[in-house]
Amino acid sequence: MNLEVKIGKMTMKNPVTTASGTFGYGSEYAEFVDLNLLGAVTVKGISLEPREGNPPPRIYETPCGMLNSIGLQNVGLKNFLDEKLPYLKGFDTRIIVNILGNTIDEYCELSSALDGKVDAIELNVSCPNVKKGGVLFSNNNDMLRTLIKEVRTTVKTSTVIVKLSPASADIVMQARICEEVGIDAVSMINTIPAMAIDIHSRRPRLSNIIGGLSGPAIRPIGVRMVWETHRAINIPIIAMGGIMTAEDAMEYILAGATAVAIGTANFVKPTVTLDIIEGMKKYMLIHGIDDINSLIGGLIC
Amino acid sequence: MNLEVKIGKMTMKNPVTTASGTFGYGSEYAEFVDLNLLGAVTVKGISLEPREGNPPPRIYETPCGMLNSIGLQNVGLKNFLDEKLPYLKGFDTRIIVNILGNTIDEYCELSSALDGKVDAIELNVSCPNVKKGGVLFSNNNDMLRTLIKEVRTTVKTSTVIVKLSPASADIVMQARICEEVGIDAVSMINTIPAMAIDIHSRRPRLSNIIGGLSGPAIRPIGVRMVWETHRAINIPIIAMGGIMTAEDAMEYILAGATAVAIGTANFVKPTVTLDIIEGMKKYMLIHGIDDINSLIGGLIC
Amino acid sequence: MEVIDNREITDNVFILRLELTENALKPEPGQFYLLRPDSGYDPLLGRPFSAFRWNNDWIEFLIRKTGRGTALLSTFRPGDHIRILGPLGRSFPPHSPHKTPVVLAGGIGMASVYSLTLKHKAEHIFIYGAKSATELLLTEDIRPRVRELYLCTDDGSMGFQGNVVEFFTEFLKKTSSHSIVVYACGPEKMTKSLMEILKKYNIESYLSLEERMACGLGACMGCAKDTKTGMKRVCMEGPVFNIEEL
Amino acid sequence: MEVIDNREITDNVFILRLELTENALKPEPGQFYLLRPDSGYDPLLGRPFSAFRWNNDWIEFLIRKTGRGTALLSTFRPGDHIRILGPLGRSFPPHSPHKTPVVLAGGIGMASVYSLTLKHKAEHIFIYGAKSATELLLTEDIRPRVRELYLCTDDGSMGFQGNVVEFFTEFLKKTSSHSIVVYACGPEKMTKSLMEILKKYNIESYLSLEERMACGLGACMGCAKDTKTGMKRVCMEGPVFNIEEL
Ligand SMILES: Cc1cc2nc3c(=O)[nH]c(=O)nc-3n(C[C@H](O)[C@H](O)[C@H](O)COP(=O)(O)OP(=O)(O)OC[C@H]3O[C@@H](n4cnc5c(N)ncnc54)[C@H](O)[C@@H]3O)c2cc1C
Ligand SMILES: Cc1cc2nc3c(=O)[nH]c(=O)nc-3n(C[C@H](O)[C@H](O)[C@H](O)COP(=O)(O)OP(=O)(O)OC[C@H]3O[C@@H](n4cnc5c(N)ncnc54)[C@H](O)[C@@H]3O)c2cc1C
Ligand SMILES: Cc1cc2nc3c(=O)[nH]c(=O)nc-3n(C[C@H](O)[C@H](O)[C@H](O)COP(=O)(O)O)c2cc1C
Ligand SMILES: Cc1cc2nc3c(=O)[nH]c(=O)nc-3n(C[C@H](O)[C@H](O)[C@H](O)COP(=O)(O)O)c2cc1C
Ligand code: FES
Ligand code: FES
Repeated sequence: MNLEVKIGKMTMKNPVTTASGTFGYGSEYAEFVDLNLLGAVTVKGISLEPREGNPPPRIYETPCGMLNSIGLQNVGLKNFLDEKLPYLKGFDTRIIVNILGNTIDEYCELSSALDGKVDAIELNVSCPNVKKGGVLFSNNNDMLRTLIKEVRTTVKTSTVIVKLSPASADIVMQARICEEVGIDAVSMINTIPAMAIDIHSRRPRLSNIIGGLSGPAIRPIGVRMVWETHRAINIPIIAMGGIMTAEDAMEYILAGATAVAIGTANFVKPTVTLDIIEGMKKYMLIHGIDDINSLIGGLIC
Repeated sequence: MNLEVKIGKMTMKNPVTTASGTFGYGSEYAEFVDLNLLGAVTVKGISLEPREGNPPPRIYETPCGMLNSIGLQNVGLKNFLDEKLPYLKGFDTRIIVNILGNTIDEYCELSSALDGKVDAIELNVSCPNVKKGGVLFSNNNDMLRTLIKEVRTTVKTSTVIVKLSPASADIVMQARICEEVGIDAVSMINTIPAMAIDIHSRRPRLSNIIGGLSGPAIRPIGVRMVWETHRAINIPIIAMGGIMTAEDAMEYILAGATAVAIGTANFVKPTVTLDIIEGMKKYMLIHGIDDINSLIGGLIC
Repeated sequence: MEVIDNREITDNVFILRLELTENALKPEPGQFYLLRPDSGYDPLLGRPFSAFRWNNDWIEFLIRKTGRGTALLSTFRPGDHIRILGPLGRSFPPHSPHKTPVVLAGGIGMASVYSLTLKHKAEHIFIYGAKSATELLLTEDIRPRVRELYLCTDDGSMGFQGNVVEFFTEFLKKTSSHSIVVYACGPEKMTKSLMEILKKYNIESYLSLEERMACGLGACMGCAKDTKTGMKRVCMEGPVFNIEEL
Repeated sequence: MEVIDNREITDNVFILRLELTENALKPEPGQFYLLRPDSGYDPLLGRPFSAFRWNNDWIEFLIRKTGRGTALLSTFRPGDHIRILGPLGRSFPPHSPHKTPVVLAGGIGMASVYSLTLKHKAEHIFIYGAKSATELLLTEDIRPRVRELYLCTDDGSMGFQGNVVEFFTEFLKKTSSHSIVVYACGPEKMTKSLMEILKKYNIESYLSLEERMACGLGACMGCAKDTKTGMKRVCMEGPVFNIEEL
């Protein structure tokens, strides 16, 4: 039974990775998950300098979902390279590093510092471009194109993934831009901007007012976006958004994903990634599937 | 204690109405809900001719939500005027009629046939424009502007509401267009395009493949959109999307809604609209609020 | 309503007994209820189940675990609360005294037609099929209530080897098609092949159909089935349809 | 884990006893667990609760109903299953033998510090406050385990009239601030005003703080609190913080 999939130049032993920001730098879950068994570990978004993130409260639970406004707190590039990366290198798994910047230059500096050292670089483009008055890169197709072109030119060895936002005007169009520019793969969906209010204090539940919605609540939206995108592009998709079980993962694969990332589910059950890999094998066994790749985009309609 | 609110020329005795498509034509729920107690009844979307809708299956449950692809099955204008409307006129409540067309002409014909006979006309603009190759009116700001301008000119007496789609590129911009054109109010959010797959048969869960996601899962997205829209426009907002309780309704009002519509919650508990009205009164009592209007957009941040 | 009792009768099937309030309307055979847990939004919608057995104090549902909703219902215990809405939909119409009522039950479809035997004792010919003997439920309870009981299993582990429709085809060879009225409920496959035969012989028949539901009240149009006269709502114009409409 | 027992002790507070598997790690005072129902996604995330009491076979949590999650937990009955993750976080460090340990518990914060009295029998001065007498829980259980027990109520219905911090301020007048070490847990308001005094008198103290949590494992950065040395995770660097960090 073959579970191996390819994302750009990166071969994953199975299609399961973790969603950035939900699995720390891997070590936090090592007590529960043998990292060697994962297709890849995707780490929390890294910036050039360490970031403190938003003031608390940063999370709030909503029906079958959660809001977060962590504000991209992270240890910064230097600490990542010195401490987190060597730890991860000790495992037989792929390493995907999610990066974020305030400017195109920052993304390029991060990319070139990581290039060749990690298997893949995933660009979180749902970040404000400080040179353009804080408009999110993902909110403007031209800005997005310029950014990813520059990074594409910078990175020589590692696989380049662009993480798309469901809040962008047209996620399918953005995936097309990625393909045109020569990006290896897209990942989707990032969280959906959302908010909640404490009606008694009349204050927002998050100090940042708006946060990102994740969890099973958003899965049907993610599946639809992956399906629409898969029909429009030929580069692989890493799918995420509310995957809690192997069934959910298979749903995304049938919709067109080559790999899947597990996010919020890690909080609900720390061993969930391994359960999902086992569940996928079982599904393949029951349905007599030899190669997971034969299921990608296998929706009949 | 004042619960009365104004939406354009229409005065509602309280801010609670029903979401189009979830309350039939009122009579279906009359066994459970004294319609006289509602601020308004909003009926299933009406087209010029009766429509059969999509083949089954048309609904599917998802985590804290549901997908529907009813395909706008309805009795058509004539039957509505002859049978449904006289029934509703027997109650002391406002009548909001949701309408849908394939062309601008159809919207205008419907509007002029209903004008003066009903309190408000709500335009469902998430419909394909057959003259423009089936692009949804809500997916193109120019098409939307032309449509609502024409309807605005046509309607002389009834209040005109435009129902906005969360799938449009920029819902806040569309609300601004509505205000510019002289529309009385906007309602939001319509369902979010989404899908689900039966992984064993590999077929979509809905015959239409894509359906609209509603229910508590989408509430945090709706609240965020209402809040962003409220800060951008001065016309009233009728809010909907996952309202299950009076607390949820208050959340939308604090975010900027003048009235709220209850949709999927009717399926979960047929008497929910009345529970919500009572709950809102209780909230006002506890917090010493005399006039619900003083809470609109009352989020402190 | 409060759960009074919840009994597994096989690995997969359980009988859930709920208290009925004093003034609660009683169902007619073929009608159904929407059931959902009293709290939380996951699962969100009620699930439809046929009224299986009832008296003045309680009502029972015969439920097969097929997914999340039914699995959850199977865990409810006495004292727990379940929200119920019903009775809903159209019931099986009474049969004319000149005709013999023949009941066809496939699998868990038995839940829907079982109550016909309560109202009209020992009048019915009851043909009941399942995959194997272990899935033929409550047969000794049904036997004394019906005139004739025929059991069918796909694997031949009990009664006739073959499905209900195959048995019925044989049965028809010895029966005048105008002397019977058929009441049937079973999986979609069974209903489809059964309909062909019923139409061919022009037999008066009433079939209970299934469709996913949201409101149960005719408001959402979610449960539509295509019929000769257009889309019909299973929750309002059904679940029992006269075969002439189909 | 299986629920062994669930007892309401007031209208609003219950003690949930869960089975512990044989090899389960035992908690230290101040550590906590994430608890969530074993099925469904609503509620989605675990809720943090302090280890209240435990032995080799079971662990108890003292829980106040404040919202949906706790209301749901209050309905669990023996035989039901709850998913638990823990023990998590840092515990209260042991006190130096030269100092008298003083415990300050406000409201349900008692759950977190109660277990200190199990490890170090009859050594602690225990100051425990709540709104009124009915909300002072298990006082007769605590009394024999501590050296001195002082009760405070906002309404004066039992013990000192006023809150724990007011009592402690009085208490300090008769005590050398260098001879004590403080362990405290209570609502945010109490912690805030307490911190001022503790800092003013430079008292060695350990405070248990609260923040909403998702992972409980230091991975999501959701439970951050601003400290002197930057954002710290309540689930990893806390919930017990040395006041010098705050
Ligand atoms: C009028 C009516 C009466 C019924 N009476 C009974 C009864 O007495 N006993 C009984 O065990 N079952 C009965 N059913 C079927 C029962 O409603 C479904 O098995 C149940 O809703 C499945 O819920 P779930 O959450 O466990 O499954 P899900 O996880 O929602 O789905 C599991 C599988 O069941 C299918 N399914 C879901 N909902 C329905 C539905 N409404 N109708 C048919 N298939 C569905 C799904 O497509 C899926 O393949 C009846 C259905 C109808 C429409
Ligand atoms: C380390 C730690 C230990 C705790 N120990 C106990 C204990 O032993 N016994 C006990 O009764 N409670 C304890 N709590 C508080 C408990 O976690 C919350 O009361 C619970 O999570 C509320 O869940 P809910 O779903 O009922 O409330 P929700 O409906 O989620 O919210 C109700 C209210 O509680 C607040 N709240 C939600 N989550 C938290 C949280 N994690 N911390 C503080 N406030 C919150 C919300 O802001 C809201 O105002 C502890 C909290 C922490 C962080
Ligand atoms: C607490 C939290 C932190 C996150 N941090 C990041 C991040 O740093 N970079 C990023 O690209 N996405 C981040 N995400 C988004 C996830 O990677 C993922 O796209 C999203 O949560 C949807 O998947 P899920 O529903 O399985 O969680 C974060 C999500 C959560 C819940
Ligand atoms: C079954 C169903 C049918 C609907 N039909 C219509 C419709 O005809 N016209 C319309 O504008 N919106 C329709 N909607 C959208 C609702 O009016 C509402 O905008 C949406 O469901 C969000 O609210 P909720 O989460 O409270 O259900 C329908 C929704 C559902 C669930
Ligand atoms: S379930 Fe809503 S119309 Fe039948
Ligand atoms: S709860 Fe996730 S870091 Fe503390």
